[in-house]
Order: sequence, then structure tokens, then C-alpha cells
Amino acid sequence: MRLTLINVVIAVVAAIAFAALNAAYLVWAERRGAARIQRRPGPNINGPFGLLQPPLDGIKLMAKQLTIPGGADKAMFIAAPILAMFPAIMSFVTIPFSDTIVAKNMNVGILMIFAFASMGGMSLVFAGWSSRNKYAMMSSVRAVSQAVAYEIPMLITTITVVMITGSMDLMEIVRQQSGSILHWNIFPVLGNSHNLLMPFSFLIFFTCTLAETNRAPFDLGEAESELVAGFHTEYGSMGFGLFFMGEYANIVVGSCLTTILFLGGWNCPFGLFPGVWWFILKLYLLIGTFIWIRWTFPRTTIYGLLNLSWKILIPLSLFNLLFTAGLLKVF
Amino acid sequence: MICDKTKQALQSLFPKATPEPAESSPAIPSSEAQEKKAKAPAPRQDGVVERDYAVHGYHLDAQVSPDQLLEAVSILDEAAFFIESITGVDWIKENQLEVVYDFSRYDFDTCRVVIRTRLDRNNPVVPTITGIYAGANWHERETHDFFGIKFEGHPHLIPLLLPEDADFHPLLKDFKA
Amino acid sequence: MNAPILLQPDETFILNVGPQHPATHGVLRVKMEMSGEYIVNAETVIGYIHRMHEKMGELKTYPQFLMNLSRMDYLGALGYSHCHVLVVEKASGIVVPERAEYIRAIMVELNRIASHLFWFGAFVMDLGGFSPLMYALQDREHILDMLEAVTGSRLTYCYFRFGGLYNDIDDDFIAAARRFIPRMRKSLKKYKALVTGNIIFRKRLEGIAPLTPEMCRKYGASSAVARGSGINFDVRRNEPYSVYPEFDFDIPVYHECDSLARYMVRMDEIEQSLRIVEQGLDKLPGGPIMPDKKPKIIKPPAGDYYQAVETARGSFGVRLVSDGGKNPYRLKLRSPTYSNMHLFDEACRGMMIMDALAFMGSLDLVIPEIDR
Amino acid sequence: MVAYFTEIFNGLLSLFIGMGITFKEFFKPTVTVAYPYETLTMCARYRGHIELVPDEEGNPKCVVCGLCEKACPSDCISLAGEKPEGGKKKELTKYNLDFTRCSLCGSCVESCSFGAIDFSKEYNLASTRKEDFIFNLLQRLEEKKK
Repeated sequence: MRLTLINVVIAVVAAIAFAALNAAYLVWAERRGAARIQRRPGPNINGPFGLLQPPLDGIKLMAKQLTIPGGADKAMFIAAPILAMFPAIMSFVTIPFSDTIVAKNMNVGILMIFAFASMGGMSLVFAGWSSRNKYAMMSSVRAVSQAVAYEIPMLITTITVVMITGSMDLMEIVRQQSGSILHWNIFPVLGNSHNLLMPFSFLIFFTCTLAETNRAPFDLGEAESELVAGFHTEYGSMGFGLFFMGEYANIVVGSCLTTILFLGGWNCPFGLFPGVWWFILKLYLLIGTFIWIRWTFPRTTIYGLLNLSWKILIPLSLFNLLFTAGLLKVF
Repeated sequence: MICDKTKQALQSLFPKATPEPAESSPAIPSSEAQEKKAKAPAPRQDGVVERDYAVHGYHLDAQVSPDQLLEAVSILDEAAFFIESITGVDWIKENQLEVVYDFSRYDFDTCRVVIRTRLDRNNPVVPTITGIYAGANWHERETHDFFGIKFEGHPHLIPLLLPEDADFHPLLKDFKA
Repeated sequence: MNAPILLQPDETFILNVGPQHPATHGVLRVKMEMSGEYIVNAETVIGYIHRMHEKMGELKTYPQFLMNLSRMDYLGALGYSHCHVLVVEKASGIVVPERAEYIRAIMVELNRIASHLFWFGAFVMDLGGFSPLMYALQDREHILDMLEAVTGSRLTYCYFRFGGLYNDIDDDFIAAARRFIPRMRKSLKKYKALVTGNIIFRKRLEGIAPLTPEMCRKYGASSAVARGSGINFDVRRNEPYSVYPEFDFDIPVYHECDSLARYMVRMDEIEQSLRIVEQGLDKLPGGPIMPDKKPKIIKPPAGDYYQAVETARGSFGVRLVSDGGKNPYRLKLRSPTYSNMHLFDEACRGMMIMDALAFMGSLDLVIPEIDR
Repeated sequence: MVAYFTEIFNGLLSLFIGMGITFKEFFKPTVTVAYPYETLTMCARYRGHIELVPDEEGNPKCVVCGLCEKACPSDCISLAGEKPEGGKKKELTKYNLDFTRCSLCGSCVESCSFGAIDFSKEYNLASTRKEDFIFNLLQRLEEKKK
């Protein structure tokens, strides 16, 4: 694919459309899923199965007045929700949905995604700091320590995978997992690694994704029973809407990355339909698990969250890294 | 039995130890005359009275003067009583306010003790017991809200249940909304 | 576990939790002096929905005040009405038929289960888990349906009368209650697996907010707050009233003194209440629900009377001072959460805000009951 | 070291047990009632606001004794009656219920020894105007008669 202007525009528009559509309809999926778990119907009035709910909600949010609290830092206050949505959309550019469907493949794709993911944490800090609200402030302080604590094990685990595949190119990582289901990085029986600890890497990575995207049980930033709504306490209208959509867009990115790194990307266990559909299927199964987890568990505490990261996840992932390095040296 | 022990301890507060006449506890009045008598009884003297639990729901009823209050409450504190509540009663006819302290016990040696003290209605001041029972804090503030009784030495005697600027005392009998 | 870093006074800030805050379950305000996430000092401000029930008690006749009691605590209303009718019956010497007392006990226990279920759901929601609330409400709904069929209302019952009951229970109710008991036991198992065993849940409560028995005594705490601190105190046992001596039930006591102990006490109490309901239904005698002889106008003789009962929230007491008239001379309502909540100021010092709010949830607050 | 790993293992296990429960609940049927579209019938003893009970001819059974007025804790009921010329019994001329103050305690129904008032099964009362809740029960009864 040549890098022409048209190509770039199409790719960016497609990425934005995909992200926005996902974000909107994941809200619907979350509400329906939560409702099913709690044995109620969920949104079912607007359109079939309530499918018109997200656009209507969007219209409602857009129709609302955007209030900026007195004494708030205006520029930062407005920048924060944009910062929440923008990195997630940018990350889509480099994610390969199949061996042909990718906006722009890069040989350092992972690096780019992580670079953008770190910006997500900044939006929370911006929002909390600029709101001039004590709850929001406390939330942003939490967000910083949470982001620091969970990026470390996440990166270490990613390095483990990168070491096995020997590439930071997302396409290459997926290609190496082709063959059968046993070639996937999560089940390292066949393929180029025999690392039996990989399922644990997957668990660590998945937990970190939960924490990175601020999802329950790690949603300390917006712990509604303590900090009212956390960093977006003062946001209304589409400012809040962007935060909300950004959260779901981040989930999609996180799940895409998990799929690529551990679940074999678009590789299909047994033909049937084209690879891209397998990718989508794996992606939504992971997202479903996110929703399922959110509606099952209570929230952790901030020190519980940090303990989990520093005392359990980081030592385990470091050990895993060393173990993998040893394996690679021996074989 | 804790009841007897507490009774003795409380009685030691009253040096005269005048054995009070077995007070005609307000049982069901049979005649009109008795009812009238119950309505205007002779002012009760300070002292400890044992009450029928089945009728009144408590065992000991001690009336003390305000300056004996802290001593009486300390006795209960040492005997491991817990504070149930503090409240007031407005005896407008006698121009007095009564502060009523309820105490009870956590163990199975049940003994409910009521300590009451009568104050002048025009200048109701009583020492605070927050130094002994920290939990008396809110109860005293509530009583101050409702009756205007001043608890001397209370650390934070501002309206609790009533609005912050309340200067009325709704449970006084002459309060008109 | 987490020792607070002591800062200079000018380095702290004031955080207003409430009067509208998701964790306070009503209009309660806690003025917290914070040092980062740590609470240096807290002052609870109550009285936002104070309604002066005690004055209403003085202004209304005895029967007219009946319905006020159920407005005090909208979750476990029957226990409060029970106390009120008991004290007036005691004062005026009304003898209650046995059947009425049994039905009262069954109703109060069902109401206690309903109240504990709601607390369970709300408590887990305080901790961020939303689904258990919905499951708890489903079970609670069965109880409310049963109570509605008998009393005519779902929350603010006005069911007990001096001497007996408003109306009798029917076979439908008994059948429904019998169906409910095994269903509730099954649900309790579900809650145990879903919530009690959950590692996140346990980590949030274990060792949090230790309350010493001494502190409970100084503040007059009761219910699960006292029983979670190793105090074996339940008015149903310590000062038996109504027909409770006839029932075989245990008082769960935990000695850990932490939030988890308070949680465990309430969960065990649901099981014990189920046992009481079961036995009550088995032993339910026939007969009238109102006494044959009852004074037309209730005028207790002069004197003062006290009655305590164990409601869902703890030891509730009514002090009735009568001057022999149609209206009470003074009616003091001693509400249990008033004392339990009072603990909060002292106990939450040095805690992190999330622990403090979990602790607040474990106190089982119903604000109208504190404010009266 | 062993304790460290057993704690992690038991913790993970408890999480999976919890997820198993919510998974099972996911496939169970819903238990809610879609309120405006479906409604439940009110149970026989449901206590709505009060309503006058008509006799066979559709006239109020009320004999204007005023007991309900006295029993009411919140002074919701105001009624009046007069003897028609030549008639023996008092006849009801006014029966107003101030529902804004009513707490549905049922004291009035209980105090009535003639069965002249009863609870309605209406629960869907909503209005933005206070006046809508001051019911003229006599008028309502006459409307029902027609």
C-alpha cells in the first residue's frame, strides 16, 4: 500500500468511524450485558433491542450545555476530553485486523500503541487538575499512580512476547502464531517457544489492560461511591460523552492488542470464515469479558491496587521475563 | 447481681441514706382521688428507687442533684454500663426541666439504670458527661437543641438536629411553632 | 495498617462528603479534614431531614402516632412499630393475644431480612459491585410482596395496633412464607460464593476500621456494630420481649472487630431470622388477633416507661412519659443508628477515604432514622 | 513463599467462582415488569387513598358521624352533612380528602363502623398541581354513579 494522501485520509476516517461506532455501541452492549446479568431487560425501548439508544444518547449529550466551573483552567478543561478520545483513535491506525486490513503497518507498532496509551493517563490528570474540584483532584492523583504501576508489568509482559517473536511489528507477531491454535502465544506448545508460563503472562497482561483502561475492578479514577464521579465530576454534555467514549475506545484498543499478542490475531483455528471475522470474534469475546468482570466484582482499594501491581504482577512478570530469556538462550 | 451492687454504689452518693418510703409507684390508679394525687405528687427527693422491670422497663431509678451527676455516671462507667440515651422532660408546672440518662448493659446480667436530675427551668445548666462517655456528645447536643439545657464543659455545643441558626427549643411545652 | 502521615494543619484540606454524595445513602454530611487520601479529622453533620417525631408524639393521641414510627426507618419499619405498641401496651396493661404476638414476630423477622438484604446490596454497591444489589432486591421483593398482601403497604406499614394487629394473616401468606424460606437459603449460598468469598471484597474489609468493645460501650453501639466487636448483645436475648423466648435461634457474634465481622454478623442474622420465621409458622396458634377487653381510649397511667427492642439496625428504645392523658407527655425515641453513626467521627480518623466509606456502609445507616 | 502463591491461587479461584455465578445469571429469564407497558394488579388489601362506598342505590353509606375526621392524624378529612327536611338521617353534603397530607395509615377506614369508606386501588397519581390532590370524594362517587 502506497502512502498517498487519499489512503491516509481513508485510513484515519475508517479508524475514527470504527472507534466511534464501537464506543457508542459498546455502551449499549454494556448496558444490555449488565442488565442480563442482573436479570432485567436493559435498554429495549428505542428501536429493536434498544439499538437506537446510543445515537439518541449522543444527541441528548450534544444538546446539553457545556458548563465550565468557575476558576477552572479553561484550556486544560477543554483539552482533557479530547485527549481521552484522541490517543485511542490514533492507536487504531496501526492495528492489523487481518493481513490486508491495516491502516498503516509499522515495524514498531507496539511502541506506538504504548506511546499513545500513556497519553490516556494524561487526560485524567488534565481533567482532574483543571476541574478545580477536590474529588476530581484526588481522582487524578490516583490515576497517576495507577498508570505508573500498571504500565510496568504490561510493558514487561509485552517484552516477553517481543522476545519470543523477535519483532515489534504487529503483523509479524501474528504471522508467527499462524498454524493451529497451539501456535498461539497463549498456548505455547508448538511454534517457536515452549514457554509454559505464557498463560500467566496472558493473565497479567489482561489484568493490566483492565487497570490501564480504568475498568472495574480497577476503576478507582471514577470510583462513584467515594469520589462521586472522579475526574469527570464537573463534566457534562459532550465533554462527559467524550470521556465515556474514550473509555470504550481504550477497551477496544486493549482488547485488540491482547488478541494480537496472545490470541493469534486473525489466525483461525479452523477455516470457516475469513481471518478478519475471527479477529472481530476474538475481540468481542474479550470485550464481553471486560463487561462480565465489571458487573461481577467490587472495586479494589488504591493501596490494594498498588499492592497487586508492585507485589504480585511486577515480580511475576519479571520472573517470567527472565525465564523466557533463559529458555531462548537454551533452545 | 449487678443491680444490687449498682444500687449500693449509687446510694452511697446520698449520705443521709434516708430509706425512701416505698414510693407509690404510679401503678394503675383505681380511683379519682388517687389519680389526682399522682398528678400533683410531692416533689421527689434525690435518691435511688428500685422499679418493677415488668411495668416500667427499667430496674433502678436514681434522682441526683446536678453536682452529683458526674459521680453517679462514673459509678456506672466503672460497672461497664453503656450509654443508651440522654433526653429531657419539661415539667412546666413545677418550673423544672429534667434530664434523663439511660444506661444499660451488654451482658446477660440485665440492669437498666435511669439517672435523672432536675434543673431550674430558667437557668438549666448541668455538667457534661462527655468526659466519661464520649458517646454522650450527640445526645447532649440533641437535648440542648430540644430543651435549651446547657451542658457545661461540652466541647461542641452547637445545634445538631436543628438548623445551625436555630434559637428555639421545640420540645419545651410552651413552644409554639 | 496504613499509618497516616501527620501534616501541619495548613497542609490539610476540607472535603465535604454529602449532603448529596453517593456513599451517604441519604442526606448525611461528613466534613472531613483530609491529608491527601487520609482523614485527619471528621465531623458528621446530621439533621437534614429532621422531622421532630417526638413533638408529633406529644401533639397526637396514642393511636394517631402509630403510623409515624414506620416513617422513621423505611427499611425495617415493623420493628419500630413493635417497640411503640409494646411500650404503650405495657403502660396501659393491655394483654396481647398470643397469635398476634406470633404474627408480629414473624412479620418483624421478615422485615429484618428485607432490611438486611437491602443493606447487603447497598453495602456491596458502596464497594463498587453492582449486581449483588439487584440479586438482593429480587429476594427482598418476595418479602415485600408478602408483607403488602397482609398489611396493605410495601414500606411504611401501619400494621400493629395497641393490643394486636390491623388484620390477620391468611393461608396464602403462610404458603408464600414457607416457599420463601428455602429460596432465601439458596440465595444466601449464592451471596456467599459471589461476595463473601470474593478476594477483592475480603481485602477491602479485613482489618479495616477496628472498633474496640470499649469504644462500642462508650458510644452505646448495638446491632452488628457491637456484635462484630465481640459483644454478645441482642435485646431479643438480653431482655426478652414478645414471644422471642419461645424461639430457638443464635446470636451471631464475631470477635474480629473489623468491617468484615459486621458484614458476617448481618449475613448470619438473615439465616437466624429465617429460623425464627420457620418456627413461628410452625408454632402459630389460633385465636383472635385483638384482645377482647381493650380500653376505648388509650390513657396509660402517669409514670414513665421504657421498652427496648432489637430492630434491624440495633437496640431501639421508646421512653414514654405519661401524665395520664390522651397524649403522651413525652415520647423519646432512642434510635440505634444515632449511636452507631456517632462512632464514625472518632473511628475514621487516620483511615483512607475509601476505607472510611466502606466502614460507613458497614454501620447500616438509614438517615431518616438518625434524624428522626 | 508458599503462602504467597496459595493466596494468589485462592484469590483467582474466588474470582472465577464469582464469574461463574454471574455467567449463570446471564442466561436466566428477566424478573422485572416493564412498568408502563405491563402492570401488576394491586393486592386486595392495598391501601390507596380512601373512597366513599356507595349503597345499593349508589348513595354514600356515610352517616356523617365524623369519626374518621377525628381519627385522622393529619387532618386530611373534612366532611359535613345536614338533615334533609322530613328525613331521619343526616345526609352527606361534603366529603373532602386532602391527599397532600394523607399518609395512608388507614385510621379512618378502621374507625368507620359503617363500612362507608374504603381504600381505592389507585396508585398512579401524579400531577404538577397541588389542587389535583384535594379530592372531593362525594363528587367522585356521583361521577361513578353516572
